[in-house]
This record gives sequence, C-alpha cells and structure tokens, in this order.
Amino acid sequence: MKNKMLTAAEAVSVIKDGDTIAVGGFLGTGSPEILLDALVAQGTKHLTLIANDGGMRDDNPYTGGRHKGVAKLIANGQVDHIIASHVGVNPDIFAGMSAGTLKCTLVPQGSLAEKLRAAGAGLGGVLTPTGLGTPVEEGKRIIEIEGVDYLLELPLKPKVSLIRADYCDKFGNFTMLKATKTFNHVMAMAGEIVIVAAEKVFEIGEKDPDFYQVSGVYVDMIVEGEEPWQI
Amino acid sequence: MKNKMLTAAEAVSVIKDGDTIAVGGFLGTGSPEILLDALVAQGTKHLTLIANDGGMRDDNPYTGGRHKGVAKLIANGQVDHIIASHVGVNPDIFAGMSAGTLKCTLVPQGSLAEKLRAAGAGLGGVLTPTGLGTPVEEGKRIIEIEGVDYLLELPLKPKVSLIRADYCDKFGNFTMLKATKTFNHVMAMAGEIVIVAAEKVFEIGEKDPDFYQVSGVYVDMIVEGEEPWQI
Amino acid sequence: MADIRARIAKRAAKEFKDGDIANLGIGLPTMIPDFLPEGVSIVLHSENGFTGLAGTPEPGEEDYRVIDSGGKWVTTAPYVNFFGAEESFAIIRGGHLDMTVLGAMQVDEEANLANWIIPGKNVAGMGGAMDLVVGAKKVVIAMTHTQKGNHKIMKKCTLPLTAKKVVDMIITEMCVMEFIDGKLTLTEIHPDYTLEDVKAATEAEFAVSPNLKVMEEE
Amino acid sequence: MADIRARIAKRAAKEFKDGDIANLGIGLPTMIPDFLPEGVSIVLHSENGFTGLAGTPEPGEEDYRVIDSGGKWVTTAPYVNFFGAEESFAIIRGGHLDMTVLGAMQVDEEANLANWIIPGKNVAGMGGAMDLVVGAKKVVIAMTHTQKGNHKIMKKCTLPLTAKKVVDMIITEMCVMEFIDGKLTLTEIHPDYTLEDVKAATEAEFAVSPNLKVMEEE
Repeated sequence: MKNKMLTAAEAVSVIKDGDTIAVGGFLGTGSPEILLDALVAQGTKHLTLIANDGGMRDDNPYTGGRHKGVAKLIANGQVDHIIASHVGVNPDIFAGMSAGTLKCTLVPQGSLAEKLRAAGAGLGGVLTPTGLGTPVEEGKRIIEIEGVDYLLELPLKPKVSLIRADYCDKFGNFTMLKATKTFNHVMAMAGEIVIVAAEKVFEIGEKDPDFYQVSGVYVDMIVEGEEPWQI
Repeated sequence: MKNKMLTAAEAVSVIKDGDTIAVGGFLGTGSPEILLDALVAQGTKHLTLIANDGGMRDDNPYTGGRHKGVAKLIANGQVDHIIASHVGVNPDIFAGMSAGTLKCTLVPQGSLAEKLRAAGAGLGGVLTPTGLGTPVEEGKRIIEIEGVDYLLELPLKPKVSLIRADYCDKFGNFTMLKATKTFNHVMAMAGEIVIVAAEKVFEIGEKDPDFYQVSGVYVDMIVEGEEPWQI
Repeated sequence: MADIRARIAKRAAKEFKDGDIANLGIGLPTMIPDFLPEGVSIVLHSENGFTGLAGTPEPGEEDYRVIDSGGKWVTTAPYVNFFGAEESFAIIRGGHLDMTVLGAMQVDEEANLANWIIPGKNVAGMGGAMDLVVGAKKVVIAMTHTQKGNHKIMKKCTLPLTAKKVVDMIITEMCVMEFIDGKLTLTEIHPDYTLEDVKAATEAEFAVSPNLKVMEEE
Repeated sequence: MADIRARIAKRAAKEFKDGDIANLGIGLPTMIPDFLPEGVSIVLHSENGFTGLAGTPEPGEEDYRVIDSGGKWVTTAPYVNFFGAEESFAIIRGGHLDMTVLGAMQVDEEANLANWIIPGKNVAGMGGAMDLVVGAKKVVIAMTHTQKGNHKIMKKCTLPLTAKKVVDMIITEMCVMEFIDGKLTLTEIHPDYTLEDVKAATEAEFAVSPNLKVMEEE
C-alpha cells in the first residue's frame, strides 16, 4: 500500500504559483488550518481559490484573535481570484477588490456544491433553476426542458483540494464531526490532488468500517495534527 | 413533533394501484423486507418499480429459500414496469417480458443513481457521457459542451420510496451498515413520500448526532422491525 | 420599530404547522421561533449543514464545530443531523423545506424578489439565498412595508433579482399579501391602517381579497 | 482453456502498480489478484458500494450485509469503506478508478466496446458496465482472441455498443494490443503464435509496434 502520510509542508509543496485550489469549511469552521498555515509559510502566489467564503479575519469576534480558514491566504496576498458564494464577512476581500488585486466570482452556494460534485462525479454539468433571471445567468447557457428553463452549471475542478477531517485512517477514509462537514466531501471528490488534515489518524482496520463517512480513494495525502479550534 | 411511527401495513397503505415506487437495495441486500411483505399482503397492482435490479427469487442459492427484495413483488404479479440497471438474476423478469405482462426499462447504474439524486436535489437534469453511442441514448437529448457530447439524463421521481436502515431515530435520521446502503440514500432524497424500515428505532437524542448518516427531513414514516437477513 | 418587527414575526409564525422544516433568514425572521403557537414546533435548517438549529450557547459552552450560517456559535436540537454542502443544498433545492422566511429589498407584482445587492454597497454575495427561494415549497417575505419612505413592493423590481416568480406571501407591519393565481392580493390588513394607506405605501397593483381579514396582533 | 485464462489474467496483473484502485469484471478478471507481482497490492472497488473487496467467506462466516455486485457473499479488506450508489458511481464516473478490466464480445478499431447484449439472448442489462468503461482511467479488455472461430477484434462492432472509444488495451491468449495515438497497435505477441496467426484471428487492421515484445508467461 502507498504511504500517504506526510508533513503539512511536504503536502502543500504540490501547490504552485497560479494553481487553483479548493479549501473546505464554512467561515473557517471545518477548514484545514495546518495546511493553510503551511501554505502561508510556503508563500505560493497568484492562487485561484474555491471556497464557500473568505473565512474570518482575526478581528472578528468568532475567531479568538487569529485568522480563521482561508482568511489567512487572503491576508497574506496569496490569492488573485476567489470563487465563493459569500464574501461579506471578511473585509480584506472588498479591500482587495477595490485595490484591483483580487478578483471575485460569486456562485450560489448550492450551485457551487453541485459544480464541485459534478467535477468529482464525472458529470458534464447540471441543470438548475437557481440563478435564472439574475446576474448569475450571465455567460451561461439556458436549457429548456418541456417548457421550463434551467441554467447549465459546468463542473469546477480544482488542482488541489485541502480538506479537514476529525478522524482519518492511513488509507484516507475520513470522518468529519458536526458542522465541520461543509464542502469537505465534495471538494475531496473534485480535487485532482486531495490533501486531508486530520485531528487523529488511526491505523487501517482499527475502527469499524462504518466509522468513516468518506472513502479514502479520493485521498492522496494525509497530514496529522489538525487541532480543535480555540474558542 | 409529528409522530412518524407506523406499522408496515399502515405505511404501505399510501401506495395505490398504478403508483411509481422506488425500493432500495442491491439484489435484495439493503431492501426493506417488512415493507415489501406488507405490500405483497396489500396486493397493490400495476406498479412501476424503480430498483437497481429484480431482487433474487427463492431458488437462488443466496436467498435462504425465500424471495429476497423486490423479487416478492414481481413473483406476485404486482409490477407492470420495472426501471432497473440489471435484471438478469431474477428469471421471473424475462418470463414476464416474454408473456407481455412486464415492461422493462434499462438504465446504466450510475445514471439511475444520478437521476434519482437529481429528483431529490431539485436538478433539472445531469449531463453524462455514459450511454453515448449506445441504445441508451435513444429518445434522449445530446448536449454539446466545448466539442464534447453528453447525454441529458432527466430526474426520476417516485411517488413512494421504500428504504431499509439498520438504525433510525424517531425523527427519521437513519444509518445503514456496510453494503446495505445501495440506492437507499438517493431514493430517500427522491421520494415524494419516504418510508423507512429499520431494525432498531432509537429515541430522539439517544445517540450522538454523527451516529446517523442521513437526515430525517426526507423521512415521512418509520416502521420498526426489519430483521437481519437469514443466511 | 421593535414592536413592528415583533408584529411581523408574530404573524409569520402563524404560517407554520407542527413539524414544518424551515430555513429562516438573518434578522427579523430569526425572531419567529419565539412566537410559534402552542403545540407547533418546527425544525430549523441551517444551510452550512444541519437540521436542528436551536439557540445560543452559554459563554464557555460553545462547541467550535457548531456554527450557523452567519458564523455564530449555536446550539442544536436533540434530533440534529449534520451534513455537507451537497446534501444541505439538495435539501433546500429538492423541495424538502416547507418554508423559508426572508427579508427583502424589493418584491414585485410578478413575485420577483430582490434581496442580495444593496445599491452603492459592495456585493457580499448571494450565499444560499437564491437556492432557498427557488427550492423551498413556500417563500414568505417578512419585511417593513417601505424603506425610508421608498416603496419596496414594486410594479417591477429595479434592483438585480435574487430569483424570478418565487414569492408566495409578503408580511409587513401594514398587511399580508399573497400571490393567488399569480395575482398579488391583499388578504389581511392591520387595524392601524386603511386600504388607502396600504395603496399609498405600495407601488405594485394589487387585488383585495373578498375575504379580507384583520391582521391580528395576538 | 484454464491455462489460457490464467495466461490472460497473469498478463493483465502486470498492468497494475501498487495502490491502484480497480474494478474487475466478473469471470476471468476476478483471477487477476492471484497473479499480482510481489509488492503490488491493489484496492478493489465493488460497484454495489464499497472499496476493499477481498475474498470469499468460510461457510457460516457470511455477513448478510456484505455482498459483491454479483450478489455473492464476500469478505472485505481492513481499509474497506462502504457507500451508496450515488457515491459508488461518482467514484467510477469521476475518474477515481485507475483501471477496470472486463471481458468483451467485440472490440473494434475505433476502441469501441460491445459486451452487454448477447445476440439471441434476453438482455439482462448493462448494470454498471457502461459507467465503468467511460469512467475508469484505463480500460483493459481481457478475453479470448476469438469466440468459436468468430472474430472479436473487429473493423467495426456489429453488436450494440457498451461505449464508444473507451478501450485502451486488449489482452488475449495470443497477444497484447494497445491503442496508441488512437491506432490499434500490436505490442506483444505470445511465443506460441506468429504475426500471421494474429492477423488471421483479427478482423481489425492493426499496426505492429516497432518495439514488439514477447508476451511472457511468467
């Protein structure tokens, strides 16, 4: 069996300037902090970032005084383009957009999930009524089925997906507790290369098979040491 | 809170002659036997049945001598039309087709899963390369995206879905162990009315939230008493 | 103003029946659970990934794994179930929510909704709002009838839309309006206002229900 | 015949590298794990919903919850993970399988595959076969070169297709052929046969690799 265990620095070294990465979580909850820290340390630039949102800046009362989630990458100027559903919580994003250093593409949250899932599940696209008659339909095809219009949403495929799990085994099967699941599963499906940061890594066979929520076939690299967030 | 607990007979009484039903499981493993038994007893006719396959007839060595899964409905002449990916294991289906009493529509297994999921997830359809250039494309639209052709697969929505779970709580959150999961989750998403048959029903709050794999928001009725299959 | 908001939330609360599954927008709609009638309990969906949103934790009792869609730490009901974004939005978009109650900047005669772009402000993003109003079985807009004297119930929305033809009901401090056979119809009026008051505060044309009722406070 | 089948399975086994994730069709391909080279272990995907298919249970040790896609009770590897059909086929269709090895009735010069409709027999259904050959990164056809004297490697398939332009490699008792830059190319030949033998047994036109190798038994 392949050894998938690496340090955070080793794992994120696959990310190069200009790459498209996806980062799991929702406003930082469920984001792989140790991978983001390593990516900040690595200093990779001109990233296109797929994430639900912009994370939380350290001055947000729900962070305990440190940047939470992808806010780290944005604060460090590593992102040229963010593809997200909502960026209102992190003021660095509006600042970057005003300064012309950050481009922002907004996608409805459900469509963002389906676009990632489509990439991971080999679909050529999905049809959705969400966004019809709104600025979201700009540049997109409308397909009519029996008199009803749908927007065609195309797959969105990151080169590297950064995922957070609570538990993982050395094969890469992983489990996320409570509300840390958001976007982690679909991004694990979608990523060409998938890195999981887990709080705890178990030996293969140590836990019941149904202990794990997602198959390790998606996972290329595992990093142990993700910590519970300090409240 | 609504009471969702019913007997099998009470639950399947929502199924009427001519209805479209979906039944979870794969060759009987993961199929809700107590609901199928109740539906046989009820004698409802002219059903359209969505299932992966035709189950196993009692003479199959992997059944322990009784009809397994949807084979019960077919043996009892209750199905007019089966929509499935593979019907080779149950000879009653070929017999019914020869006799002109049973229509069979074949769908690739992955497309069957996505069609059900599309119905449950509010998608107007999904694009897939599976089936292109084969008899599966008959009557379906082909959509070209950047020079690549895809088949448009439309949602498939049953009136009633019959699901098997190992564990369930009274809200309807449920969990399926090992290889009994097949098609149960997507059919729970897709069904207009969803009935879960569980081996064991727990009180709400008795188990950790992450004990359950699927949200009870999909579930309308719960029947306790599904038994482990006799080997 | 607090009275007005409570009045709107109270009236919205009456739309629910026991066991309904709902997603409540930020602001005014989050007051609704406090006003649910006796015997009615509802299941709150949080689009970041669970059914069973409850309240606010005591200081020191926060669970860092449990936030709501605004990023705040919250508590959960005993029947809570957690899931990823693909499932959360399958629930929203697949018609599994009985209702969503949201605020709006504009609603128009064609049941169009505009509630995501504030003119002159940065565009924060639609989040899950476009999905919610397209997917939920019933879309209730709970809002003040006008905004600083400007109409909000329009002939035609002037702001970019959140979605087309999705609104089922509008609840304001003045009245309740419903789309009946596609036609905006006044169905309840608060005793503080006359029909003329409502007409003056509403740009849209609307019908008056033959069964026009009083919008009751309790 | 047993020798021929083992020969094909042995050669197919050499295509795997350690850790590959694969789905093996019924029949001959299921013999492949017995012939994997030293140091190569592979992860078997079962389309009814797991990664980590292992062997056959002892009588009395069957787990009624664990069958393979043929409906037989099976055992699982320690790293097994179970999932539903939507996930199983996302894995298949999303390019997460390194390889699938399947039998065929016909393959043609354009890499088209026909392996689901047997003429004159009832049509049992494609199950997951169409998904597998479209989705797997590499599609290897492991089969006898001819069937009762009839060609199976055709100019153009005469049977209804399973999928178009999906085959990467054909392994028979006579030879190995690969699609290189879209052109069917003979890359290995078994010592028992001459090039003329292969040509006579193959309806399709094929190129001969400048690096033509001997198809080794061990």
